[in-house]
Amino acid sequence: MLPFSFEWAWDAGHLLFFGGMWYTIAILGAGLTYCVGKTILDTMAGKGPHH
Amino acid sequence: MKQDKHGKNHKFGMVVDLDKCTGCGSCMVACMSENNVPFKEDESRKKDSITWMRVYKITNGKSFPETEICYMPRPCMHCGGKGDHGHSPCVSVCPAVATDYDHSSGIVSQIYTRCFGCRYCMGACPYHARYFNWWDPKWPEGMENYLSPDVSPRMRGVVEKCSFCFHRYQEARDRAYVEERDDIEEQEYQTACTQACPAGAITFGDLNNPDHEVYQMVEPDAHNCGKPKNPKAFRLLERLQTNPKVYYISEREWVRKAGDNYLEGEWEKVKNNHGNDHE
Amino acid sequence: MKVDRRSFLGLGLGAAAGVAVSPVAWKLMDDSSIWTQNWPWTPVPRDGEVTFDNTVCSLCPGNCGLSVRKIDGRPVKIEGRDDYPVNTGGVCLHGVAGLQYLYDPSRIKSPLKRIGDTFEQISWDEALELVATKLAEIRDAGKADSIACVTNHGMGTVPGLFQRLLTALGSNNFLSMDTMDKAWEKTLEKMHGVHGTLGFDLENAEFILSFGTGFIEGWGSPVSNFKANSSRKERGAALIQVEPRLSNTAAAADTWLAANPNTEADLALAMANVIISNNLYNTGYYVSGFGPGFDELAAMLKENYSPEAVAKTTGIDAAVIVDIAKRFAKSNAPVAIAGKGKGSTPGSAREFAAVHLLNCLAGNINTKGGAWILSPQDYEQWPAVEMDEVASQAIEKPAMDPAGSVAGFFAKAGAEKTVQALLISDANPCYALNDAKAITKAVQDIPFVVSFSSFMDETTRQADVVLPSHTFLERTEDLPSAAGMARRVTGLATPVIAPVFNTKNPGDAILAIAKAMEGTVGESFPWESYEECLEAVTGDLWSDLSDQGYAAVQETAPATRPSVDFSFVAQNPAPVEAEGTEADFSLILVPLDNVRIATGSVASSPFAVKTVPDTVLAGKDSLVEMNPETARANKLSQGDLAVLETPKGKATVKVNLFEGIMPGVIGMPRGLGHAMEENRYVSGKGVNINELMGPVMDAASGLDAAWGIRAKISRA
Amino acid sequence: MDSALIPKGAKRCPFPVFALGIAVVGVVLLWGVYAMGLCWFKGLNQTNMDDYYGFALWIWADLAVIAIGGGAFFTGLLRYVFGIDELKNIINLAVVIGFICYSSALLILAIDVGQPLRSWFIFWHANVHSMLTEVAFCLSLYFSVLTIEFVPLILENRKLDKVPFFHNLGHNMHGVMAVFAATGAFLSCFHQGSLGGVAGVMYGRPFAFREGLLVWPWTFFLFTWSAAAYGPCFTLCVLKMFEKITKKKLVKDNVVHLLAKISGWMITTYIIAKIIDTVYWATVTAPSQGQTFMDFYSNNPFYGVWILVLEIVVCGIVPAVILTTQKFRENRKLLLVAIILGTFGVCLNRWVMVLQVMAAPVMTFDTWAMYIPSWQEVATTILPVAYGVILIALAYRYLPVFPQELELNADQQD
Repeated sequence: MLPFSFEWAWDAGHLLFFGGMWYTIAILGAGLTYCVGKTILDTMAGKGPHH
Repeated sequence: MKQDKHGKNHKFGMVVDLDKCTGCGSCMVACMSENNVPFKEDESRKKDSITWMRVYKITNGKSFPETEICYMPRPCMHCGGKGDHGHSPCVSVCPAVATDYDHSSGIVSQIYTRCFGCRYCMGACPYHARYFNWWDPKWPEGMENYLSPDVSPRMRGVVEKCSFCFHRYQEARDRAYVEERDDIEEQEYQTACTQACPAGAITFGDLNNPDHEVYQMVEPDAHNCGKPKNPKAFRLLERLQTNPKVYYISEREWVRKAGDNYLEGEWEKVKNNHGNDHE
Repeated sequence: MKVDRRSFLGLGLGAAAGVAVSPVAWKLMDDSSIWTQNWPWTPVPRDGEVTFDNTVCSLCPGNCGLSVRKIDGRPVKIEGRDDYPVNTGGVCLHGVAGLQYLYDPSRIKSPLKRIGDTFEQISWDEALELVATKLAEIRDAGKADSIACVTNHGMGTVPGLFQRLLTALGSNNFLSMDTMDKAWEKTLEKMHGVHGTLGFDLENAEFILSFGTGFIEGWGSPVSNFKANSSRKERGAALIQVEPRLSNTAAAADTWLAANPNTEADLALAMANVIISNNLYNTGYYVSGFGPGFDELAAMLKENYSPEAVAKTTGIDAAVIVDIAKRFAKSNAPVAIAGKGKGSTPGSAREFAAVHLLNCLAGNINTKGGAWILSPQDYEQWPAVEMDEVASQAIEKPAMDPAGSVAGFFAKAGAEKTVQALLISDANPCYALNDAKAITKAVQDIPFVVSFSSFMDETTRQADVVLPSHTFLERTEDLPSAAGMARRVTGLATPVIAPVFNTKNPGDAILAIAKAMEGTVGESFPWESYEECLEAVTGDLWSDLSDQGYAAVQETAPATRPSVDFSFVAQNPAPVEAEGTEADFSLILVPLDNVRIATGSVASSPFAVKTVPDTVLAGKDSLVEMNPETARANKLSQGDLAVLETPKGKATVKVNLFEGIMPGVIGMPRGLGHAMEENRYVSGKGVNINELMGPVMDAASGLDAAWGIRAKISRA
Repeated sequence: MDSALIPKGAKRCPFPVFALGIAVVGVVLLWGVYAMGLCWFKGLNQTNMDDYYGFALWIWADLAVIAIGGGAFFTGLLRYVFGIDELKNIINLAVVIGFICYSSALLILAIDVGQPLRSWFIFWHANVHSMLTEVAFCLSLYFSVLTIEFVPLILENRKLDKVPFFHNLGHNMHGVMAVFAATGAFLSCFHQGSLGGVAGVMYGRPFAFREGLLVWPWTFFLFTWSAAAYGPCFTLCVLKMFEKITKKKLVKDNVVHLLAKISGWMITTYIIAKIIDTVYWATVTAPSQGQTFMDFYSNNPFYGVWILVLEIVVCGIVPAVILTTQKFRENRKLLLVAIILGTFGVCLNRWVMVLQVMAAPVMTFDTWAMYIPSWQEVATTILPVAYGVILIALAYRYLPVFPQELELNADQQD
C-alpha cells in the first residue's frame, strides 16, 4: 500500500492502482475537509436551522 | 548450455512415470511426514483432507474385463501461468501476495503467516492442489515430537500446498554456498516424495538443465512454454495454459488423453503431433 | 445548555479524531495479526543439530533399511536407506509413518495386569515375577506342554528366544502366524522332499506369471517388489496377473487374466498340460531332476485339464491359456508365483503346488530369475537347551497342531480348552485370523495369557499380563529377510531413540522371565542381556551386522537343484471350496489387500489411514466393491448402505461400484475394523473382514486355505 | 414516547408495536451473531465449505448484496451526475439500502476469511494484479462514500437538525454531494466489475473464464452493468415492501415508473450483452479449452440448462420486456413481477458465477462437487438481513427517508 511494504514495486501496475486509490482518498478527504471546515465557519457565523 | 531468458535461473520440475506408479501412497505419506501435515480423526472426507500430494485413481471407463486403472500422483503443479511468466492461476489472484512465483527456481511459494484465508487461490486452481486449514492442526499428545523444524506447522484459517520441499532447496543452496560452489548438484535437491517413491516413478530436477534427467525425459520445448516434445509425456490440463512443471509419462494412450479435456474428435488430431504444434 | 452540548460534542469528536490518528489502533491491529501468526496452540518444532541413524523396519516381513533423520536426537523423519540391499532408498508408506507408532499416545506405557475387565499398571519386576511364577506353577503341575507361544514371525533371535523358552519349559507349541511362507514350505516338502523356503528372483525374471498375488500390493518384500516391477518395465519383462478383480497388480500387468475365483490352480494345471503336451518343459531338468509321478501327472493333466475344459472353469479362452503357457515355457527366465494378496494368509496346497509345478516344468529352480529353494535360516548358533526331566518328558508330547498352523492351534485350543498359558509376541491373532470372534473366544478361555506388544490391540486386550514392547525404532533385533525374497539379507534393527515409554525389548523380557525361573530354564539363558545374546548367537554374521547394519547371507542362486516329486499333483487333489452354499449365498466375498492398509500384526498409522480412498472407507463405514451388474442384480447403487451376510456373520457396509471386479464377486478391504479404542485415528473404522470369514482347513496341508466365502448382500 | 424524534407531521406506529417488531427481528439477529461467534472462535470448520468449495454461500451473499445494493450508486449517478432531479424522491432509500448492503458485505467478508485479524494484509501487502484487491479497496472506499451520503440524511433527524453544527454540516454536504456521488459511482463501477473479474480471470476454471478487454474479462463489465440494471429493481422492491407494510404511498408513481423504465432499458442492454457473452463463451472460449457447453450443465444432480434459462429468459428478458413497455410497467402487478424477477435474476447470476464455478469439474477424472450450507452459514447470511431490516426500520421511523411521504399522505397526518 505504501512504498515501505516490501512487495511494493515502482511499476505501472502499482502506480496506476495506488495512484487511483490515493487520488480517490484525496478527493474524499478534501470534500470532507471542505464540508467540516465550512460548517465550522457557518456555525461560528451563526447560521442554523430556521424555524 | 541452453538457458531460458532468465539466465541462470532454475526451473524445477517433476516427471511422474505413470506406468511405474503403483498407487502405493508412499509419496503421500513421505510428504505429510516431511512437511508436518496434520491429520484428524476422520480423513475420509477427501475434500477437507490435507494431502499436498494426492494420488488420484483414474479408470478408462470400460466395463469388465476391459477395465484399466492408472494412479496419478498430483502435487502442486507450480504453474508458470500463461506464457510461463509466473502468473500462475493462484499467484495472480492472491490479494495479499501470500503466494508468489519465485523466478529463480520456478517454485510457487506459500507464506502461511501472510495468508489471511480468503481461499481465492483454491478456487483458481483447477488441480485442487491447495488445501485450507479448516481446523486447528492438533497432534495427539507426544506426537508433536516428530515435527520437523524445517517446515513451520500451519495455523487454522490459512491455505497450504506442496512447496516442492523448498526447504530442501534452501538447505542444498546453503551447503553449496558453504562449500563455495556456484550451484547445487541434481541429486542434492530432491523432494521427499521423489526420494521415497519405491517404484522410482518420480523424477525431479531442473527443467532448464539439459543434463538433468527430467529434461531428458520430457524434452521441454523452451519456445513453447515448456510443452513436452516427448510424445509420451503430457501435462495436466495443458490447454488451459497454466504451464505446470509437473509432467506425466505413459505409454497408454487413454491415460494421456485423460490428462486434458478434448472435444469429440480432437484427440485423434492432436495425439500424434504432440510437441510439434507451435501455434 | 446549548454551549455545553456544543463543547461536549466538540470534545467527543476531538477525542475520536485523536484516537484515530494516534498509533494505538494501528498498533493493536498489528499486534493482533502477529498474535495469529504465533498462536500458542500451534506447535513450534525445536531446531537443532541434524543427524541420521540407520535401522531396519520390521512392520512387515519386507525388512527395509531405514535412515532416520534426527534433530538433537529427536527422530523427525524416516526415509529409505539408500545403500540397503533390499529397498535401496525406497520405502513404503507404513515405514515412513513409523514415528506415528513410536510417539503414539495410545501405546502401552508400562506393564499391565488384568483386574476383571480392566488393567492395572504394575512394575516390570512384578510383571516378570508374575509370569515366571505362573509358568513355573503350570510346569510343576505337569502341564508344561500346555504352554503355548505365538509370535508374529518365526525368524531371528527374538522369536528364537521365545522358542527356546518353550523348549526349556517342555512345550512344542511354539507357533508363528500363518502366512504364505508356510504354504510354500509345505509345497517344498511335497514336491521336493526338502525343508526350506522358496524365494523368487523377481528382479531378474523375464516372465512373471502371478496367480492372484498382490505382487505390488504388499506381497513378499513390498519395496523390493515395487523396484522389481519398475525394473521389469525397463527390461521388458512381462507380468501376467490371474485374478477375478482388477487389482493394482492386475492394472500394472501386461496381461490381466480375469479368471473365476478359486480357479487359479486349474489354470496353472492347464498351462502345465500345454507345456507337457508340447514338450516345452526343461529337458535338462527332466533328465536330472524329474522324479516320481511325471507320467501319471501328464496323463492326469491330459484327461482333466485340457485348455478347452479349463476355459470353461476359469472363463479364460483356451487360446489364451495355450499362448501364455507357451510364452512362459519359452521365456529365458520365467517364474510363477502364488499367495493371494499380500500373502498374509496361506492358501491351498493344490494351488501352490500347481503354480510351483510350472516353475519345475520350466526348469527355473535355482536359476537366475527363477524360484530359489533356500535352506532354512541357519546363521543362529544357539547353545543346546538345558533340559530337566520335566522338559524332556513334556517335549515328547506332540504339538497341539501337527501341521504347525496357528488357525489349527486355536481351533483345537477353543474346542479342548487344554492350553494353560499363552505367550503372544507382536502378533494379533484375535484380529488377523479368520473367524476372529472365535479366536478371541479361544484366547479368552486360556487361563493365563501374556502379551508382548507395543499396542493395546485386539489380542493384547484379552491378555492377563501385558509386557509392553519397544517399537521397532527403539529395539535391537536381527531381522532375516523372508517372504519370497530370493536373496537373503539379514538386517539389524538398532534403537534410534531411547524408549519413549516404560517398555522392554521382548528378548530382554524373555531373558528376565527365564532367569526368574530356577533350574534348567534359567540355565538355558546364560546371557546378561538380549544384546549380548544377539551378539553371541549371530556368530559369524555379527561383524557385518554391527558394521553395516545388515549381512548379505546369500546373493546367488543355490548351486544344486533338488529333484521333483510330481505325485502329489498327479493325484489331482480336490480344490478347497469357499464356505457356504450357493443356494443360500449367491455371491462370493473375497478380501482385498492394498498396500495402503496394514493387515498384519500392526494396525495402520494415522497417515496411512489418511491415504485410504473414500471408495474404501467413508467415515466409519467400509465400502465393498462390486461390479455395477452385481449391484443392479441386488438393487443397489453407489454409496448405498447394505447388509453383507456370510455364513460367519453380517455387517453393514456401503456400496462402491467398480467395473474392474468380476460380476458375482464382492471385494472387501482387509485391514479395517480395528477395535483399539484409544487410537481414534485408526480404530473403529470399517469392518474387519476376518469376522465375516471362517477358516477352511486344507486336508492336504493342514493350513487354513480360505480364499473367500459365500455371501449375499441387500440394501440396509 | 419517541415522538420527539419522529419526523414532523409523519405518522408512525406506536412505539411498543415498533419495539416488539424490532425485538422479533433482533432474535434472528442474535442467532446470526451467535453463529458468527462460532465461526470466529472455532474456525471455518463450522461451515460446510471444503477444499473444493472455498467460495460458497457467503461469497454468493456478498456478491448478491453488492449487486442489489447497486441501486445506490446508479441512482446516485443519475441524480447527481446526470441531474435527473425526480430521483431525489427515492435516492434516500437507495442510499440506505446501499449502506446496509455494503456494510453487510464487509461483515460477511470478515466472517468468511480464515484469519480475520489479518484481513488488513489485503491493503498493506496488496497484490495489484488481483481482482480481490481491487474489490477490497473499492468496496471499503465506496462504503465510506455511502456513509458520507448517509450522514446528511441522519442529520435531518428532527432532533439533530436543531443543532446548528449538524444542520450546517448536512447542508454543506448536500452542497458537494455530486462530487461524492461521482467518486462513488467511479469506485462502484470498479468494484462491481472487479467482483465480476474475480470469476472471469480464473483461467484455470473454464466455466468462469472469459476473455476481455485489457486486464478486465467480460464478466467485469457484465457485473457492473447488471448491478446498475438490477440494483434499482431491488430499490423498488424495498419501496413496494414499505408501502405494503406501512399501507401508505411513499413515492409518486412517476418517480417509480421513471426508475423502472431506466432499469428496464439497462436490463435490456445487459441481457443482450449477456447473451452474446454466453454464446461466445459456449462456442469459442470453452471449446478452446476442450469443454462443451453441455459439460457444464450435465452429469450432476442440480445444475442443468434450466438455470441458464431461468437467469436469462425468465429473470432477464421477461423483466426487460415488462419494464421497457409503458403499458406493462404501469400495471402494478406486472411491475411487481418484473422487479422481483429482476432482483432474483441478478442474485441467481451471482450464484452461478460463484457456486457453479466451484462445482464444475475441470480435470477429466474429477467429479462435480456438491455443497449444502451448514446452519452456521445460513444464520450468518440471514444476520445481515435482520440487521438491514432493523436499520431500515429505524431510518424510516426517525428520518425523512421519503420526501414525498407527507404530501402523499396529507389526509393521514396528525
